[in-house]
Parts: sequence; structure tokens; C-alpha cells
Amino acid sequence: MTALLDRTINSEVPATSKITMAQALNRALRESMADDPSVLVFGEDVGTLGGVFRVTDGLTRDFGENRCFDTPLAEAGIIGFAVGLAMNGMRPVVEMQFDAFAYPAFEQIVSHVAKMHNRTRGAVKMPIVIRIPYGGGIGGVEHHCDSSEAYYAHTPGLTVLAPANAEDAYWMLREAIASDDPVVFLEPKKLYWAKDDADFSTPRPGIGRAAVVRDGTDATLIAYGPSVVVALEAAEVAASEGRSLQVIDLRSITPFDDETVCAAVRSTGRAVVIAEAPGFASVASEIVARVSERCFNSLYAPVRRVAGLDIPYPPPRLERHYLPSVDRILDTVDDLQWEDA
Amino acid sequence: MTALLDRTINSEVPATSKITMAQALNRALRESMADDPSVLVFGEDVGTLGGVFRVTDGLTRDFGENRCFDTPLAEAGIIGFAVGLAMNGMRPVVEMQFDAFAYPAFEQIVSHVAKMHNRTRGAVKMPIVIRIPYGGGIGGVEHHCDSSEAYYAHTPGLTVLAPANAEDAYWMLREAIASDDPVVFLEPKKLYWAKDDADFSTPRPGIGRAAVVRDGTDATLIAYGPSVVVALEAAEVAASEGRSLQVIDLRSITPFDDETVCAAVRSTGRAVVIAEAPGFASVASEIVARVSERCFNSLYAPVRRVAGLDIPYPPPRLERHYLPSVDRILDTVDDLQWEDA
Amino acid sequence: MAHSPESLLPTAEPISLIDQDGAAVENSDYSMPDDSTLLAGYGALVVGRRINDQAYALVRQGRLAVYPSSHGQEACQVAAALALGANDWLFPTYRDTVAVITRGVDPIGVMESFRGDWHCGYDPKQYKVATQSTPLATQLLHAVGVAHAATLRGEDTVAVALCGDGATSEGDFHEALNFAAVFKAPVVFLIQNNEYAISVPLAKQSAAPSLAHKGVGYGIPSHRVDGNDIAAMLAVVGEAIAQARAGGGPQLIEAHTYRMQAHTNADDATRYRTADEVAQWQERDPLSRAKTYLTDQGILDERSAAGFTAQADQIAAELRTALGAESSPDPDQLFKYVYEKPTSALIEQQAMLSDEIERESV
Amino acid sequence: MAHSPESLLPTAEPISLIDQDGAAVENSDYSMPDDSTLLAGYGALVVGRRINDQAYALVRQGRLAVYPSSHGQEACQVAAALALGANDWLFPTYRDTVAVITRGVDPIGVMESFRGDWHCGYDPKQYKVATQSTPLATQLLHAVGVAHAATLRGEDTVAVALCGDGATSEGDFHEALNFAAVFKAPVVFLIQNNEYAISVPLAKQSAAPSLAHKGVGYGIPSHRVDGNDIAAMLAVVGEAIAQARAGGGPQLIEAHTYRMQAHTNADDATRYRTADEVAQWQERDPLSRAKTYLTDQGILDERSAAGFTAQADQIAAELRTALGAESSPDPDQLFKYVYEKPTSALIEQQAMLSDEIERESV
Ligand SMILES: Cc1ncc(C[n+]2csc(CCOP(=O)(O)OP(=O)(O)O)c2C)c(N)n1
Ligand SMILES: Cc1ncc(C[n+]2csc(CCOP(=O)(O)OP(=O)(O)O)c2C)c(N)n1
Ligand SMILES: [Mg+2]
Ligand SMILES: [Mg+2]
Repeated sequence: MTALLDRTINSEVPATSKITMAQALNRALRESMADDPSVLVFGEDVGTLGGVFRVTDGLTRDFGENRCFDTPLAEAGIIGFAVGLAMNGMRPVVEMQFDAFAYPAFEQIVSHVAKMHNRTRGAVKMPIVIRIPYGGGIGGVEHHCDSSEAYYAHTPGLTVLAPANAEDAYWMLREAIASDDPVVFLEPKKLYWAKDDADFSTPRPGIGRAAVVRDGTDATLIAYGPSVVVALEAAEVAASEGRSLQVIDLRSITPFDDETVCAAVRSTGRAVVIAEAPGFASVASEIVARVSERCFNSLYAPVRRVAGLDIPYPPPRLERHYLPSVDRILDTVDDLQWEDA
Repeated sequence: MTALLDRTINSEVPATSKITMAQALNRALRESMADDPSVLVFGEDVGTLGGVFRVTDGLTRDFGENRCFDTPLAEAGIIGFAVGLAMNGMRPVVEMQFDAFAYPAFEQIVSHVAKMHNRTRGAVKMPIVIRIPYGGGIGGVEHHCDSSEAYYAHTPGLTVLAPANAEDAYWMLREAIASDDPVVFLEPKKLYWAKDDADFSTPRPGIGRAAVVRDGTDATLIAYGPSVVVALEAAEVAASEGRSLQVIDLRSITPFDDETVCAAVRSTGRAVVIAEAPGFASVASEIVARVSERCFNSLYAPVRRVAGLDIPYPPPRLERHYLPSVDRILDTVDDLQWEDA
Repeated sequence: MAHSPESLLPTAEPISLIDQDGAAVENSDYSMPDDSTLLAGYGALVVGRRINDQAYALVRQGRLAVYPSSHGQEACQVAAALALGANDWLFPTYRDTVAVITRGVDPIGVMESFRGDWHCGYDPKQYKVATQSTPLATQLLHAVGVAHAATLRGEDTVAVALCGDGATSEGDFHEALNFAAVFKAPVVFLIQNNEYAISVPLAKQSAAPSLAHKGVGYGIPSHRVDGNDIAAMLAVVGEAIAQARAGGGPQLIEAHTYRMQAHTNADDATRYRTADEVAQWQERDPLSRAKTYLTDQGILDERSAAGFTAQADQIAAELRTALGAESSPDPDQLFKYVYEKPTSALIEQQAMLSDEIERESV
Repeated sequence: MAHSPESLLPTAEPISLIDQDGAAVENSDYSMPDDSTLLAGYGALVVGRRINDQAYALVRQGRLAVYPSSHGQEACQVAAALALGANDWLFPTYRDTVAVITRGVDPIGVMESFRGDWHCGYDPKQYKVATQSTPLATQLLHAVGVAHAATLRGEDTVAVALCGDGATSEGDFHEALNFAAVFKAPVVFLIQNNEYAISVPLAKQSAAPSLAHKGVGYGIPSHRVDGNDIAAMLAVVGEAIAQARAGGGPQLIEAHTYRMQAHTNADDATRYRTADEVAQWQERDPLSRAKTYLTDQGILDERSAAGFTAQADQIAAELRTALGAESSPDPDQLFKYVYEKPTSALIEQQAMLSDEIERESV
């Protein structure tokens, strides 16, 4: 098995470049596999096919069937198998083919992946990464567009990450694989093919750190994953209308970066949280609650949400009405009691 | 099968009485089964044994094996089977033995029970009640004390109810069974054996309605399920210390009664939300977020939470540190910026 | 524990009544369906093939968002639908559009989901056809529930529940077969083993002697059949339904077939299988062997062949017309069906959306 | 698809080497374990029985919160542990405390969970004994993972994974057997069929000819054994482990046994089974028949019998002493192990709790 270590890395992209998120993730997987022979990649169609989104493209070819392989079609099986592999020295990186197809694995994730470390007083670590292509905006049919982060974020013991650009995708996945804690790694499907400039030489802030991705003074937009892109667009439009919006990319849902988020909101006194998932009892609720609790005396207006509607994800031809849009964000910003300021 | 309709109801308790919540639930099941031959009760150990909490005691004896029966030990199976029965004219009332043992059924609940009505434009109704003994405070070992309401409340299409006393348990379960929407019915385990006065002649407020269970003027405690009892205790202690706390029993988590909750909070200007589940991305977060969004201009202090810690539910001998306590509630109330009022 | 273990096991070889060259095959357990049944089956094959190919074309023209084709599997599709009685239920997957339409569901309604207008475009109760299930194997449990409800009411409904080879690996497959066996529910589980779950070949899915061998572990009689042989499919599915209806409890059928096209339009099958392999299965095409046999036997003449073609032309034209037209699903539907009555939160959100749409259109 | 279907099926009758009267039974496939193995097995039975009964008593005295006893199933417990090599892994359930202790785990550590001090009181990696799993059948998948990791590293570890009859109905049972078969993982699945899942009898759990018949559907060789016969258990589990270790892939064993006491102390078994039924199983007690056989054969003499009793007395005394003492688990543990390092939110919550505890104690 150690022979695999010597294999030259067939990274299909240079160190800094315009790159899609899918390619950046592929690069992260390759480098992690090359660095550590205990890293295993498996799931449905991740081997020969390279995954339905091609994130695992070429890994079986380059690292062999023992390192990257297809499993039988059973998600609880995949996660439970990963738990056992992790108990015995491996670092599994598994793919759930689409968000809603992780639900069959819910018991294994909530009752074992999340709790094993705590259950055994740290004796058994769970260095598992569960990659989940998530969210909508790709015209997908039912069950292919859920934003399921709240289910995981509500479960103590899980780290929940969501990158919003290729560079973060690379660095965050590498960190997730290196972490001894289990990580639910949410990959925004609609950003898989977006090309970004990415720097692979300078590490980005670690797990648990949010980033201010646009400065602004009038109000703070707080977003993560696919919604960061929409928030940035909204801030651009707002700027042209004379309003200066700051944008926070949360990056890490748990652990939550209270420090960065609260400092930002205190600096503007107004905030809007943006997320695709249905708003009720969601990560967006948490952010509104935390910020309202912690920044109360700095707020000029209630912290508001632009979340998914409280409905099942719509069919393709209606999804645009569901997704947070630039207009909906700007309408909400307009509502932030500016007259009281 | 219609013969079963004629069966005399063997209700073991008179119409108004001191009664445990378990007995009140049993009565609701009996009466619903007697009224409607399409009501079926099934799950693990609910037949001969009468359920591990005896909520289904005597139902097989009195209504026969076709109406109340044990299933094989498979929770996805139980829920998926219920979906099919509901598609074909039945009204299944199923028991998940303990909260954490509903997780294997997560896909069936989230992807089918919650969505079938919407998927078929209302053509296929899902009149299913999923009874879940939930929450802690009974010295239960791991997996037997989870408060899992956030997972369901975050899922559009589900109605999520949690009674806090025997009378509500009876009326709410009857309503849940009568509802054509699927209901996750959360039964606080630690209240199963608490004796309450219960009136079975006057219906209580319907699904979607919260209740003010104690009047008060200084601050509002918002709770549901097992936490209502603790909130009432806290209000009692506070009263003796000269502080007047109003208590809201939410009863219905979804639909959420914004009207009652917001009217209450506006009347006091301060609020604390109390719930056993880990606080992060929880129902408590939602309540804080909603109230902060909607009552901002009436608030003298941030809306605070006394929720479960963000940890896996502790082992029996440590659970008291986890659960919302009277002291923790009163400490939090003390913190509500009284000097600013 | 009614059945002896031996009686539960499938035959070593799949049951076949017409071989791949169109010649009849003797079988001691099953006889050839009668001429009119075969002819109707063949007609449905012709129509089914056309539906598959028309839908595929509509995807390429951007009129449908997705279409998982059953090209090559039409004998399974047609038999599953034609063997049903009026009160029986069908539980299809995303792949089983031809079965759904053969059962009589309005083709335009069926296509609503593939077009992306709504999740399911027909009323399952009207046709006794469940929604086309995407979450694998979940529908098998629904079939058990529907069948058991009928049993409780004393009705003689049978449910035929479809799934793929890959779906047999899911926990719900196991739980469904076990529930059906324990409750003696009249369900026929029909596995279309088309050799692949997207890119994953059967050998990576199971190490069992055959998928039909799974039945014995539940006490369910099991059968293997050539899934590209319409005669064998009609005979075996028909007999299994009869057994289930007669109180014999659930039945398991594994139909050996092949998905001739990619998993969906989004898939590139050349990444995981050879043209050679596909060509071999081309020889076993369900339509051509049925045609040969029926023509040789004088059951199919030019007139009826032309009739089937006309039927196929008509349905294809209907699909083109309906799907060629613009549609714009009403956004109010988003809020209308989440619950029986929209909650106050949904009414607020609907008002917000209406307001947005109004402002957009100004 | 290496095994022929016939070779996978279990024998019609459970394998037995010592009958319920303590007489040897001829078997063509398995021979009687050697004297020292049997003697060690018997000693472990005596100790195991004492552990069960002592723990049960400690529950009644309020020293333990719960204890699911394996009284009556000790032959399964002991065989599962004794058949393991040093590098092998055991995957127990809540019921398998005797197996865990027989394997060598510190009894006081094991009891920590039943006392309610912590979820798991021993280090699984130190003993190669997984945590005692409560969510049914979930641990079977973990066993497959552990075994496969060993295979990937070229180690010859075998995992023995335990579950009950009821747990075979769970989806995870199915997925575990299938994964094991497909990856040829060296796992021995040992079902203790004790006739009940809490109150639910086997007949409501499965309609299969036997639970061992489930193996064929995965391509897994399967075996039935008298679970109250320590000799047969040692032989069959030992041989299955040897097969798995030799590259034969996973093995499935159904051991027929009976839970003599209630499900746990919280259960009332008289609600669902008769005293008569229990009495019949009393006759098949695993200890008495082993004792008769070993005494008759002159393998067990008074001295060794006394030695075993002394060993049992000692462990019972240890349990009484350790669990009689007051303990107060440290609340800081609540925050320490949720993640490798506590998050800032956890540090805040820990500070709040410390402050509360401090004020309480003033
Ligand atoms: C629970 C679940 N997991 C994953 C998927 C994604 N998926 C859709 S089809 C498919 C392959 C199914 O293979 P098979 O059961 O053989 O049916 P076929 O497509 O070959 O007809 C997969 C993995 C899904 N729909 N549901
Ligand atoms: C997933 C899950 N569902 C339900 C339970 C509750 N429960 C605990 S033990 C048990 C019965 C298990 O029966 P069996 O597998 O035969 O094992 P036994 O207790 O007889 O040893 C049940 C239903 C559980 N622990 N896990
Ligand atoms: Mg397939
Ligand atoms: Mg049992």
C-alpha cells in the first residue's frame, strides 16, 4: 500500500490559476491522498466514472482501486463502513451523490459519526469527511437540490463547512481531511463549474473562521456557500445605488465564528442573513438569534433573513422564486429601519 | 372490519380526572380508533406489550391485531409502510420507540411523509401521526433522551406538536389523528407519569395555537413540551422574588403561532426561550429569531435562550447539568438589561 | 414459515419463452401467453420504444430537463403494466415512464416532472400508479402499505413494485421484503436488473448467486426471467400476480435486461462500458425478437404492425406538441400544497412573492 | 459470485455437539473442541453467568441504571470472545457485556455505561472491542469497515459482529452483509436468535426458513448452531473465523438461544411469554449441559470447578465494591470530547456551568 505514496501526483492544474470549484476539490483530494496513504475516497460512482460531478475524476486511475472505489448503493452502508474504517486507522472521504440521498445515512451520521469521539472520551476518533453536493440553482428535479445544512449543524460533534469559491474549496477540503473531527463538507452544486482565480500556495483561514469578503459600512450581509455569490452581487448593485454593504462569508457553520461576525455587525449596526435552506429552525435562524443576542445594543434594526421559503424545494421551472435573489436581498436591506438610524 | 366500530370503548378513565399523560394518550388513541376504523396503530412492541411506555396498552386486546400490531424491527420500514397505508385510505398512528430510533426513518419522513402531499398537488394526503417519546430527564442512557424536534420543524410539510400536560396530550393527539397533514407528535418522556387534572369535554385550542399558561408583566418565558413545566416552576420562584413572569406554552412548533407569541412579548418587552434540545440551529433559535425580527421595537433586552448545551445528550449522572433548570432560567432573566428598562 | 427453503429458490437459469432469435422455448412451468395477449404486448413495446426515443429527443431539444430512458427494457415495462388488473397498483421509479404510460396515465401529465413544471403531474389515486420514485427503494415500502391496506379491507388488490439492481442494496429494499413477507402482503417485487447502477456494474453491487436469491432470506418465492422476452415477462409477472392475489404472499422477480442508453442525458456511458458490450445486448433487443416470433407465427401481420406504428406516431406527436408549447407553472402552487391549508408563515411568504412578481412585471 | 447457491445454505438443523442432557452428538462437519478449550469455555460460562446475575442484582439495589442480561445466552457470549485472536475485533451490543468482559475488558470500565457515568467506559482500541452498540444493527457496518481496513493493510484481522434476531430486520443488517460480501471483508456475523425482540416473537419478525437463510442473498456461507451448546458454538464460530481469515470472505451464523430474563430490568416479560416456555428453555441451560458432559468425560473435576467458582466470586465482589462506592463523574467531561478541541461556544457554556456549580456549592 505504501507503494502508492510514491506515485507522482497527476494534478491536472498548475499551482495558481483560473480553476473551477470541481477541479479545486479534485486537486485537494489528490494531494491529500498523495500525502497520506490512509486517505480513502469512496461512494456511489466515484471510481470509474469519477463522480456524477467529476470531483473524483481520475483518482481510481491514479491511486488504484484500493484508494478510490465504488461501493454498493446504500448510503447508511457507506457511512457505517466509513466509521469502521476510521476506527481502524483510515481517513475516509465519502461522497453522498446528492443532498437528499444522504438522508438514509442520517442515523449513522447523527448517532455514530457525530458521537463516537465523545462516547469514547476521545479514544476513537472519527476523521471522516462527508462530501455533499448541496443546494439548488441548477435546474435539478426533486431530491437533487436540498440545502440540508441545518440537520448537520444542529448535531453536536459535527463540523459543518461550506466553501463559496474554488480557492476556499481547495483549502477547506484539505483541512477537513486533515482534521480528526468528522466534517460535513457542503459543496454548492451551482458553483461547481464557476471559474475562479485560486492561489494554492497561501493557506486560507482555518476551520472555524469566517471572512469579510467585501467591506462596507451601512449594513452587513452574512452568507455562506452558494449565497455568498448572491450577496456579493447584491452588494455591488447596492453600491451603485449609494449603499455600502459589507459581506461576510461564513465558511464554517460549526464551529461558528462569533468574533468575526459580531465585530462586523457591530461596525454597521444592521444585518441581513442569506441562505437557501427553508428559514424555519435553520442555520439562518441561528445566525439571526446569535447576532440579535450578542449585538443587541449595537443594532439599529432587527436582523433580517432572506432564506429559502418554508416549502419543499420547487421544481426546476419555479426554483427562481424560491432562491434568495439580489432583489429580495435589496428589498430586505431597504427595510432595515433606515429612518431610525 | 367495521365490526370493530361497534366495540365498546374500554376507556380506563372517566371523563374528567387526575390522569397521567400516558393514560391521556391511550384514551385519545382508543377514542380515535373507535370513531374511525381506518385508524391503525403500529410500531415496535405496541401490540401485546402495549408499548415500552404503555401508551398503547390494551389496544390490541380491545381492537384486534388488525388495528393495533407489532411490526418487524425497522423504523424506515414502519414509516414507509405507513406511507403506503395512508395512500390507500388508512390513518396510521405509529410509534417510534425512542427519539434517536426514529433516525433510521429520516429519509422516509423527510422525502416522503413531508413531501407527498405537495408532490402530488394534494392528490395524495398523508394523514400519518408519528408519535415520538422524546427528551430527557428520566435517567436514560445514550440514544434514549434526544430532543429531535429541530430536524422535523426544519422540514416543510410536517406539523410538529409537543404537549406539556395530560389534557393537551389528549386533545392534541385526537386532533393530530384527525388532521390530513402528517404530524410529528413529540411526547415528553419525563411527563408520561405526571398526574394532571384533565378535562375531556371541552376541546383545547387547535393545532397551530400557543397558550398563555401564566400571566405576567415583566418578561415572557416561551417554552414547549417538557420545558413548560420548568418554565412554570421558574415563574413561581420569580414571583416569590417579586418578578412577574408570563409563560407561553407553544404547543404547536409548526405551524408557529406568531400572533400569540408576539403579542405576549410585546406586552412585557423581554423574553427568554426555553428548550431542551442543543441550542444551535434549533427551534429555540427560530423563536429567538422570529421574536427579535418581529418585536424589535418593543424589546428592552435581547431575547435570550436557555437551551440544551451544544453537546451530545449526557449520561444519566450528568444530565442535570445539561437540562434547562429553574436557576439557569432565573439567571438568564436576571440578565435582561433591567437597568435599561 | 410456510414455504420450504427449496421452493423459494429461483431457477438456475432465467425463464425464457422466446429466444433471442425469435424462436419459442419450451418451459415446464410456464406456457406461452395467448396470441392476443402477445400481440397487445408487442403493440405496447412499439409504443413504449417510441416514447423512450421521443422523450430522449425532446431532452436534446431542451424541451425536457431530464429523461431516464428505458430503451432496451421495454419488455419489463410493458409486462409490469399489462399484467395488472384494474384495482392493482403500480409503483414505478424514474426509469419506468413507459410502464406508467402503458398503464394508462396521461403522457403529458407524466412528462410534467421531466419538464420541470411540477414534481408529479398525475393523480396517483386516479390511475393507481404511485409517483415515479427517485429515492431508491423507498417506494417498495409504500407498495407493501398499499397492498396491506387492501388486504385489511378484504380487497384483492395486488401491488407491483419496481426497482433496479442497484436499489437492491438499499436498506429499504430489505425492510420492504421483510414487511411484505411477515404481513403476507400481496406485492410482486420486480427487479429490473439492467447490469448497472449508473456506472457501477452488478459485480460491485452484489456477490449473490443472483438477485432473485435474496427472496429466500425473507421466505419469499423468487423467480428469474429473461427481461427482454415479452412472452416470458408476461407469463412470469402474470403468474406472480396471480399467486399474490390468491393469498400466496409476496413474490420476487429478477428480470435480466440492459439499459441501452446512458443513465440519463447527463450521463456519459462510454466512461464505464464498452461499445462491444452494448452491441451484444443489441442482439437481444426485446422488440425485434418479439416481432420475429409473432411474424413467424402469423400473429402479427402488416396491418396490425401499421396500426401500432400509427399509435406510436400519434403519441410521439402529442408529446412534441404539448412539450413544444411554452408553459409557465403558476408560482402560487408553491404555497398551496405544503399543508392542507397554508400556514400564516406561508401566506406571508406568498404575499412577498406576489408583490415581487407584480413589481417585476411593471 | 464465487460460491454455489447450495454451498451457501445452512444445514436444516442447528449444529449441535453436546445435547441438552450433556451427551456428545456426532457431527460430520465439526469435531468436538479439545479438552482444554472446552474447560476454558466452561470456566468462562461460570464467570459469565455470575456477571449477569451480579449485575442484575446491582440494578435492583439501584447501583446500576440498567442492565440487559444475557442469562441463558452465555455460550454465545463466551464463544464469541474466546474464538477471537489477539488482533481480532469484537462488535458487541448492549446485551453482550459477558462477551466484552470475557474478551478481557476491565469489568468496572464496562459497567460505567450501565451505571450512567459515561457512554462507554473503556477504550475500544486498547481491547479491540467496539463500544456496546445500542442503535440496532448499526455496529455491523462498523465491523465491515474495521475488517476492510485491516485487509487493505495486509493484516489478518477478523471482526466478529454480534446482533439479535430483531436487529436482522433493520436496513443496516442488509447493507452490512452486502458490503462485507462485495468487499470480501473478513467478518463473522453472529446472530443470537433468542426468540424475542423485547416482546416481539420471531414469527412476527421474519417469515424466513431460518435467519441463517439470509446469507444466500448476499453470497455469504451461512450456519445454524445450537447457541446453548458451548462446544458447538466454539467449533462453529472458530471455523467461521478461520474461513474468514483464510480469505473466504464473510460468514453468517445464527445461534439458537433464549433470553431467560426480561429484556432489561424495565421490562415485564410475563406480559408476552409464558412461564412454561421459559421452563422449557431452562432445560436447555448452557451451563448445566456443559457441566454434565465435562464431568462425565472427567474433564472437569472438583478442583477446577472450585477454581471457576472462586474466579466468579472474585469478579462479583469486585463489581460490588466498585459499584457500591459513590462516584461523581466530572461535568467538565461534557465539553472536553465533543470535538478534538472545544469550540468557543462550548468554552462559554462550560464557563456558565462552572459558575453555576460554584454558586451551588457556596
Ligand atoms: C437513495 C438514493 N441514493 C442515490 C440516488 C442517485 N441515483 C439515482 S439512480 C441511481 C442508480 C440506480 O441504479 P439501479 O437501481 O440499478 O436503477 P437503474 O437506474 O439502473 O434503472 C443512483 C445512484 C438516488 N436516487 N437515491
Ligand atoms: C434502531 C433501534 N430501534 C429500536 C431500538 C430499541 N430496542 C432496543 S433493544 C430492542 C430489541 C432488540 O431485539 P434483538 O435484536 O432480538 O436483541 P435482544 O435484545 O433480544 O438481544 C429494541 C426494539 C434500538 N435500540 N435501536
Ligand atoms: Mg440498474
Ligand atoms: Mg432477540
